[in-house]
Amino acid sequence: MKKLINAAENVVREALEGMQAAHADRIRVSLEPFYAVRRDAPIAGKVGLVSGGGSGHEPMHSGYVGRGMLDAACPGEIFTSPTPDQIVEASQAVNGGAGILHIVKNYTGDMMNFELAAEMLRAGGIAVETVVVDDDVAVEDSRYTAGRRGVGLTVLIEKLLGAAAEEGGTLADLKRLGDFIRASGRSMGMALTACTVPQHGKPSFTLADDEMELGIGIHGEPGRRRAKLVSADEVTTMLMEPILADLPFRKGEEVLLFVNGMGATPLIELYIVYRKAAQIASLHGLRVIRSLVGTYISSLEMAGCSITLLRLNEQLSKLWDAPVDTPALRWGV
Amino acid sequence: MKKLINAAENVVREALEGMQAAHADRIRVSLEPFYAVRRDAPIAGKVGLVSGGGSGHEPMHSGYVGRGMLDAACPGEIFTSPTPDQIVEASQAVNGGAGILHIVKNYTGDMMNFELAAEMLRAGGIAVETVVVDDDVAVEDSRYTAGRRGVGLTVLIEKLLGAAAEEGGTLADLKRLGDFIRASGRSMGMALTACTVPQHGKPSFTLADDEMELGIGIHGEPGRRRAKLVSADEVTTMLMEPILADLPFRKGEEVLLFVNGMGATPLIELYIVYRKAAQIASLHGLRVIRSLVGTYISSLEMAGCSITLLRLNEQLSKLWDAPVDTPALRWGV
Amino acid sequence: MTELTLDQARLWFAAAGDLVEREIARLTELDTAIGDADHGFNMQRGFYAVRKKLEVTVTEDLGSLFRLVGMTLVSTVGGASGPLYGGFFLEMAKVANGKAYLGKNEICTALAAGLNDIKRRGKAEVGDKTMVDSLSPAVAALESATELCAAFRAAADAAKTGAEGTIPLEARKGRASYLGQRSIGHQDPGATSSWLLFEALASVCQQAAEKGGAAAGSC
Amino acid sequence: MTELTLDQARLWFAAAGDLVEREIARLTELDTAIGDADHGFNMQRGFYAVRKKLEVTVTEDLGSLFRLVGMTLVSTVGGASGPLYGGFFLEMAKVANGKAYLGKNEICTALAAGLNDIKRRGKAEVGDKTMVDSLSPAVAALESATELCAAFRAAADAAKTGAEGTIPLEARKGRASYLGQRSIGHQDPGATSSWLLFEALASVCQQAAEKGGAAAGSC
Ligand SMILES: Nc1ncnc2c1ncn2[C@@H]1O[C@H](COP(=O)(O)OP(=O)(O)O)[C@@H](O)[C@H]1O
Ligand SMILES: Nc1ncnc2c1ncn2[C@@H]1O[C@H](COP(=O)(O)OP(=O)(O)O)[C@@H](O)[C@H]1O
Ligand SMILES: [Mg+2]
Ligand SMILES: [Mg+2]
Ligand SMILES: [Mg+2]
Ligand SMILES: [Mg+2]
Repeated sequence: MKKLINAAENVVREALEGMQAAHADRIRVSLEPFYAVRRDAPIAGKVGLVSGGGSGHEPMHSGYVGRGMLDAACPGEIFTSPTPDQIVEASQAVNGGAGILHIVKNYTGDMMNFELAAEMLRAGGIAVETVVVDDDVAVEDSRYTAGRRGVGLTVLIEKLLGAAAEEGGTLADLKRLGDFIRASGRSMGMALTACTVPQHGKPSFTLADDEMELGIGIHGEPGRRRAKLVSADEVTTMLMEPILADLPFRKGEEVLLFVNGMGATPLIELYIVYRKAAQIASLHGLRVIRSLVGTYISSLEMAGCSITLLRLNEQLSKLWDAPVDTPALRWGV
Repeated sequence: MKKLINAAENVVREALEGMQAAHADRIRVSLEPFYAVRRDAPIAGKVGLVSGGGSGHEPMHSGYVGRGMLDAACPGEIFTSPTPDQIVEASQAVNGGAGILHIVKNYTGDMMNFELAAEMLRAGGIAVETVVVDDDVAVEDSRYTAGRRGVGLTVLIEKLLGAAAEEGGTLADLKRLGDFIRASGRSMGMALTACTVPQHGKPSFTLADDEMELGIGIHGEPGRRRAKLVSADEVTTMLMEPILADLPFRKGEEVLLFVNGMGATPLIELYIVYRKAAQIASLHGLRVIRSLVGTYISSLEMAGCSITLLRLNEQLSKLWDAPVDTPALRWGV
Repeated sequence: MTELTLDQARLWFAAAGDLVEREIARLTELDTAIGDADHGFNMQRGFYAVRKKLEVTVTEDLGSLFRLVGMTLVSTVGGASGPLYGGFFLEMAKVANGKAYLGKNEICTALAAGLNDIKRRGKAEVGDKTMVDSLSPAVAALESATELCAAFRAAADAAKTGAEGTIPLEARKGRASYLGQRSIGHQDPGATSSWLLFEALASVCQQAAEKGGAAAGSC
Repeated sequence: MTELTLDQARLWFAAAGDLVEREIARLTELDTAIGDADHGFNMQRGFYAVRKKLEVTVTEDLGSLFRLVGMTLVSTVGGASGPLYGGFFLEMAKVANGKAYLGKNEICTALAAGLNDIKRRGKAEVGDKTMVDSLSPAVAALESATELCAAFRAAADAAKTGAEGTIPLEARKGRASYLGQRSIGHQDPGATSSWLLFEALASVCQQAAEKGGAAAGSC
């Protein structure tokens, strides 16, 4: 394990301290318990958007705290869901009286911890709604299982709902919109290498030089299957086809295409993937009218990528373009 | 070598095609020869800012093309300076009649190719000035050698001069300002792992699990010396001390602190480095009033980081805050 | 031994903490294979917090002891196991409310209530390759002996068998379910930590019995 | 052979292209140790472009041939070696302007002019651990023989010795200078490719002489 860290058990705290130092103009960080809120929170009359999950996915979620996106983020330990107290305290800190919206990736741990927190908040008289993200087509959807993972779509949902909240959307509006976006986006990911949880100190799996994992999530876990490493174009096809077929995306639709790096994959490679993904989308009859390329939801230093496709409409395109001012996503302000 | 690429010799072209597809709203890409210009170029009466260098440093430079930053970028092959024709054509494409400013990192190849291009452009009646970047304190400065490398400061110079050009600075203004910034910033970098030039297919060096390279540049080369891998705090100290001593930075000065990832180092680690760097700066009596944390000038998939410190004044702070709208750096618009 | 006293219950959590501490690596390895490599540290963090809390807190009855343990786990573990184990002890606390000791029947009721809470929260059944696969047979095995220590021993053994029995299963719940068939062939980390909890309980009872036996000559 | 004709000069570039192609790996390895691992590909790209250009271009004289080669290298190689080798042939072109062949003295003048351009552009002297360390002794060695093929052979040998002589040097110019003392112990990639260029020249001359010898019985 080669990492720029001090002690493994201090990684999350020290990174938060670094974020606080670097972004004091945008966010305030609490270390006891861990959470980050936008500097001007709470905003009276605005729904408070709260997300969170294990650390190790940076810039998600703390990097998305700020105007036009999240009001608060609750980072757990590396790959470990936050605890209910973090969520409760963060939610209270951003409660502007219009209710709290939790954006939760569909992992058993995240779901249960946010659910406990929501119960406690409601008991304290705060209205809470939850939008679940479960966009990973690699996992079969079934009511007998834990269902699908929340992956790349999370970033897009946080941006879009953040914009809608900024524009004065009510808790009910945002819940409805969130569920609509949830139903409009799909993702799939792959890995060239594993990653190493600092406290564990060993890679989460090993791959030969000519192997890849297809259908991975964002927690360093092996994917649905191991396959021979093929060219970027072929990899892109293997990710795009299940995505296109699943929703399904239909000819003539307008979409946002998001090519995401898993942590260690350089941008130059992501653009090679984007190139092919855009070609495939356009052959499929889609119009790619918005794009995002970069490392926005990561799995520590895993090499690999994921692709997310989101069906847009006029409202969503506008919300995407709306100002956002966070450490990791900034435009329009 | 595990990379998301097709053929090694097509990496630069395909990545440019991907950039064109993803950012058609901001940039126009030429494939013959390779360059990228902002979509609205040339802008009459505005000095055209042109930079370039080998590929493999993404998002630099093509990711910095757009309003408030570069007018054009010329990417060479991986780690290979662009040729004069690329630079000439790109410069001509963004010539708004107010002259062209070349921003050149101080590598023999970059210097000579830009110089040849400048001569050709001048022969064609275009006024050209050059700002050289050579901020790497790891290399001793001497008139008997090639001098210092241009590294992290390049990103900051491109942003600041871009803003000044947007505000109507003349060629002479920009040249003067560029030289001033050049004299106000210093950098140093380190690596945890090497990187692999796709066509070569093998890592540029090998490090044991407990080793690091100190004083690296951005071309996968070994550094000034190999050392035992130590904690993030110690690494940060080893980078900060030479930087502080070199300019030197003095008590009471205001600075921008830029912690950069070399490609494969995740953001969570960069924030741990930032935390310590900010502490050291503040112990040194500096006031860190602006920050940048992320992978902005990379060396393919090398793991490691660099730190850049830039002395600010009121003008520079304002230029830093001015709107910028490029694929990789966006705010204020 | 015929009942679980406040002191013995405290010893149970101390023993569980020791066992978890010793088995961090094993739990983490199991979670690396089919999860996200954090179960060992999650359990360690939780039971370490419990130990620290108990050191400075006087609990008047078993209800408040279990409540303290449950709350501490909920607020320090995170992940899936935090709410599940937390809920387990919070549910036991309800049964143990106001009581300085629990007889065997009450213990069975409390543990069964805890198990039910996990099944409800996790929507998991036996066979889903989760902690339910060791907890459920453990609770059932309590009935197999009338004497308390023997019942705990039977429960621990059943938990162990249950945990090992997860190896051939395909996961339907939790993180391992994302692997589909690739989850087959690996033992579930949560089922393994559940077994450790019962193992700690059995060993504390055993030691108390031996001490008691030395003193009183009978279990 | 007493002069370098247009045809032989074309054969020179073909032979140089072949040699570079064969030695890509070696040049790249050398550049990996003290540079950025691209010199082999830079040279290959340049000489491949030269080959393609020559296939479709009629050159009237040696001046336009060298100019074409120089321009092609400048516009396809990039890096440090592009302007340096490009300038080298552009400078030779000036001397060869309008000439269908060059006698030995003219060749010496042309090559010396090329070398001087590299030294001027690169601000490099012998001992800086660059291509100058093989080019400079090569040009000097041309004087050691009056016969052209012998002079080229002597130059190629001197270039080889010069290239090998860079091994113990500490680089003062180019990328390798960033390594400081760590550049010691490695052969300079550019000095090595310069040797290949002279090697190609010597072998083309040799082959022409052998053919000529078969036809005319003398060199
Ligand atoms: N739905 C569920 N019902 C019961 N137990 C579950 C469920 N989901 C996960 N578990 C248990 O939790 C264990 C994993 O715990 P842990 O690694 O701490 O959390 P996470 O999976 O969030 O990283 C699994 O091995 C399994 O026994
Ligand atoms: N200032 C200089 N003068 C002469 N030759 C130089 C100079 N700088 C570099 N070189 C030569 O160029 C070679 C490197 O070429 P190449 O790898 O193609 O370019 P780059 O260094 O830009 O990657 C070096 O090995 C050296 O021989
Ligand atoms: Mg976890
Ligand atoms: Mg190069
Ligand atoms: Mg886990
Ligand atoms: Mg090179």
